[in-house]
Amino acid sequence: MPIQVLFFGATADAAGRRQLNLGTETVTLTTLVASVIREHPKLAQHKLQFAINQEHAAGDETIRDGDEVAIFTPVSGG
Amino acid sequence: MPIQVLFFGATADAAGRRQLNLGTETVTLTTLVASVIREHPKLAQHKLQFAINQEHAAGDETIRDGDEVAIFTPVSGG
Amino acid sequence: MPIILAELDRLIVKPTVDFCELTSLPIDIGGAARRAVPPECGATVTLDGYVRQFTNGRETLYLEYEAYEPMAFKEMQKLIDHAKREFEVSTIGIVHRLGRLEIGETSVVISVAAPHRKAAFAACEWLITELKRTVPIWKKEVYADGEQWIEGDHA
Amino acid sequence: MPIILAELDRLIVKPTVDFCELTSLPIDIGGAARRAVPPECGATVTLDGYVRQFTNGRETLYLEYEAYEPMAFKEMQKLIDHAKREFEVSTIGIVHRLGRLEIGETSVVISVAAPHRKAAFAACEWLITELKRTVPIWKKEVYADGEQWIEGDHA
Repeated sequence: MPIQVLFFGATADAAGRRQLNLGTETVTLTTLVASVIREHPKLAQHKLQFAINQEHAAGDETIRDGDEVAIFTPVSGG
Repeated sequence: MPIQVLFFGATADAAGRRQLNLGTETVTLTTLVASVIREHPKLAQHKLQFAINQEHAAGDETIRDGDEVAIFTPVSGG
Repeated sequence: MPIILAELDRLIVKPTVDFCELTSLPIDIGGAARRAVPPECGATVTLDGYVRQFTNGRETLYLEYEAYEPMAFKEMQKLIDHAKREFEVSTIGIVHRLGRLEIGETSVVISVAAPHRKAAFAACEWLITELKRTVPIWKKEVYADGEQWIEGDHA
Repeated sequence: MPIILAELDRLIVKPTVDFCELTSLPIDIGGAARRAVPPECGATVTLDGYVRQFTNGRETLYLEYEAYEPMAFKEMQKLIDHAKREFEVSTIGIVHRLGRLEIGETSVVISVAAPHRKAAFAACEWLITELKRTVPIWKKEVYADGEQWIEGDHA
């Protein structure tokens, strides 16, 4: 299974997409994000936050195949 | 115009009435209350509070003819 | 709740949306909460008090509320005036039910709209605390084996 | 929201009335507030957030809310679980609207029922603060001359 990357709101607009499937290679979150930004440089204009498998990511976690990674700006619900 | 005395809730039950008209003589609140309690002794079983002309009474105000005096227990709305 | 209709030679309508009510009909909480949403506001905090089934383990069958109505209105209006001076809030509504209330029915609703929620929370909590202390309304609890006027705030 | 159906050989139904919802339909505030009134409770505090017409003097035409829905549910449920450990409250309901919202429409309702109102006020204020910090929902403001995703809580 690939690593699935999701975008919402401002990051979906900046990436021009809502979803991206990456290879199944194990990577760190930092490496994954850097590679996504390289491909979608407008993302670098935003403060980014991350979730791994629907949990807020605290540090530089390791991402494995089948994981769901979300890239988004600070939330603004309420 | 007489002095009108009003009772509510527990004081209406204790006095057996909701209203009482007194003479027009100027009295202090303390004197008026003492005389009402003498006539309706069950009132003495309750902690009493007072209002004069629809304002909470703070001390021993003077009551004049035409005034509206209310005798009630601590409020329990809400 | 003054409505200033004219100022100088220009007609200025200042819609004042604060309200206080005593009613013997069921209270529409959502209606009270949304009755006044000023355009500059972002949050309304609503306190909804209702008839407890059990108080200190004793079962209440129903309640009866009685008010010294003209004074109760004056006291509620004083609370609104005071809260609008003390807190940065835009609109306040207070509705208190009177008469017989069944278990679970709403006895009081206090809604406070404010540009920022912190002030709305603070004002709403202050208003219910003061209402229970100063507004001349009394509650009678009716049990299977008797009834009792509640004297003072035991909530 | 676990429902314990059986404990030992006795059937124990524990009705859990907490709820969290994401909806693209208008929110019924009164309905949310009264959806759960446990018999031991006396007060419900409801926070009702809605679309401001003006933010920093700029007029908003309408809003659009988007959520990372499965994670938003998990985060709302975490907030409910945490609040029920930290505050003496009985029931918590959170409803958040998604999609397009017109000026004045309710975007979020948080209702907290408690035996004593103090805990209900404290829990409700904590919940809205945390929701705005942790639940993955984003707001886009649409103006006459453009639009903007809001990044972070500016409320």
